[in-house]
Amino acid sequence: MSTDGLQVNIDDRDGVAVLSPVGDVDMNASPDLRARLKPIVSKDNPRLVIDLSQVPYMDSSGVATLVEAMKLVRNHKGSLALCCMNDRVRGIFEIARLDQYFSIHDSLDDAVEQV
Amino acid sequence: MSTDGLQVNIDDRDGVAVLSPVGDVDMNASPDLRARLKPIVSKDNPRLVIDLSQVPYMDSSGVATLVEAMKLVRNHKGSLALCCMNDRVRGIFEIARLDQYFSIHDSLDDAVEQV
Amino acid sequence: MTAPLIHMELKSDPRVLSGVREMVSAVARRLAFDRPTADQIALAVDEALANVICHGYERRPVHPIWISIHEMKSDQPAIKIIIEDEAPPVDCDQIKGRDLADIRPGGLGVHIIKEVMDDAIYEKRGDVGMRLTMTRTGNRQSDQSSASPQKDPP
Amino acid sequence: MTAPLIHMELKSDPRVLSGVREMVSAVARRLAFDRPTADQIALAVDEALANVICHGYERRPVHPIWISIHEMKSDQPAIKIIIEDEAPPVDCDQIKGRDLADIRPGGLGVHIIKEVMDDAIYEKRGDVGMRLTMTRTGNRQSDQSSASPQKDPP
Ligand SMILES: Nc1ncnc2c1ncn2[C@@H]1O[C@H](COP(=O)(O)OP(=O)(O)O)[C@@H](O)[C@H]1O
Ligand SMILES: Nc1ncnc2c1ncn2[C@@H]1O[C@H](COP(=O)(O)OP(=O)(O)O)[C@@H](O)[C@H]1O
Repeated sequence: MSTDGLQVNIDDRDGVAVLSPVGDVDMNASPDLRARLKPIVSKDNPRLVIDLSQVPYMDSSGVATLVEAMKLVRNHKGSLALCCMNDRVRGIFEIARLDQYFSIHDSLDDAVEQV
Repeated sequence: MSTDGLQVNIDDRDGVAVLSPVGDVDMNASPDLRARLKPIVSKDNPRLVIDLSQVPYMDSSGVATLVEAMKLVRNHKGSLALCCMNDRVRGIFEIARLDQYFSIHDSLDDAVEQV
Repeated sequence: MTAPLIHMELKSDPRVLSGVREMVSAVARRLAFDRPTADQIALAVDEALANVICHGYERRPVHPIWISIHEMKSDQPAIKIIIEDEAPPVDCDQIKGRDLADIRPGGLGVHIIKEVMDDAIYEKRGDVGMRLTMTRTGNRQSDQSSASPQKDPP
Repeated sequence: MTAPLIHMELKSDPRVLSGVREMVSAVARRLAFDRPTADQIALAVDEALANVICHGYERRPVHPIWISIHEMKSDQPAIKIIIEDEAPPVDCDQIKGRDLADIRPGGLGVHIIKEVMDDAIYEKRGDVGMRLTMTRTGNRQSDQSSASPQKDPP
């Protein structure tokens, strides 16, 4: 047997959806994250934060999933922020020159406030 | 090139030697720990604490090194305590039924006091 | 037997050990073992490889060791790991752990392997080399972090 | 070329990826790379394997991938990693990253591989299969934890 898909906890903080994936977001797990994001980013004026504090590792498939979500959020005139990424995960955003494209915060509170 | 041997920091706390290995204590690294322990446990009435807070992993070669040190300490009428092991390291002491043979403490202060 | 998930050839160089145990632990977790069990399986593999390097090849770092990782069919997490070498074969009844009550340095590796794994069977591959086949079934990941880190006592 | 430290045959099953990257990172650290660099090398390998699985084998999980890890002679930490498959070969100039200014989902893997590694050379193995040969030299471990996590810009 194998592990079930990626665990993604979803919370509401004053109308802001907070998604917390738990585990590596690689080629194996990105489709699960995408499936959980889809209904949220497809509403009107979505407001959401993705809390990466429990993501030890992310590869380009995870980054691609977040870029897609960001594009959809902008199409729906919403707002999306990321928070709490470790250095390893931040590294890939830097290599991909996406650290300016996303709104990235150190703490969940800051991210929720800004979004 | 390869990494140099295991780093082992040595400190004195009121006459108690505190050894802090930094890194995995496996077959590759155990000889380095043994070499650092040898002069300390070969004195008269040695008193020492081995702080394992920076040891993510240990295998039976590391445990064997500590058993040997403990035997020498007893021969020299001294005392040895271990502290601050993570669950993974504690597991191997339990499997080897050595968790009673050694004096194991959660904090460095406790270990220094008892030794 | 179906193809292994992973088949590796290693040099008998102790510097590969950390890589192999991280790999085994990560693959075991992906097969749904909980973290403590995955780490124990990695420990058993590490002990078995250390024995091949130490006893089989007498610490010469240039010889081959093969390891393959198989998923077994089960409704529980289930893994089979096979380790092979081409060292001079020894009688399998020489490979045994010491009495734990007789505390001395060494003599723990085989004991750990047998304690952690459900089976661990040594056999001669022929004129040259030994094979160790180990299996482990159970402890599934769960959200309760109270799961016991030990296999249930027999 | 001397024997690799590790040679593995993997199934093209995405569940092996986490094991392989933990292995690569651990071996790179044992070859004296600092942690951030070791993690970047593991990322490059992960991206390359994901591309083989995705583009080469179109996500069929039953095909072989071979990866070998070599230590290179140097006074710096130095590693060579070769990844081979038996997927239908493609023209090597088709394998390229997108312009980073054109932000869209995907198209980052090859860019990451080229950014992280000193060289990354794709070639056809013959009628069947591709080979990717990657090397990286430098960033040694040190006690100063201020070491830059990035390769120096070219
Ligand atoms: N792969 C092997 N090849 C040959 N002999 C082995 C192998 N593994 C274990 N042995 C034998 O079994 C004994 C017990 O091994 P172990 O419990 O790991 O303790 P240690 O390695 O400390 O002696 C070893 O001393 C050795 O004689
Ligand atoms: N191993 C491979 N086999 C065949 N084609 C590949 C391989 N790796 C990369 N490619 C090609 O290079 C392109 C760019 O790859 P990449 O930068 O990883 O982005 P993505 O995989 O998201 O498309 C791919 O779309 C594919 O056409």
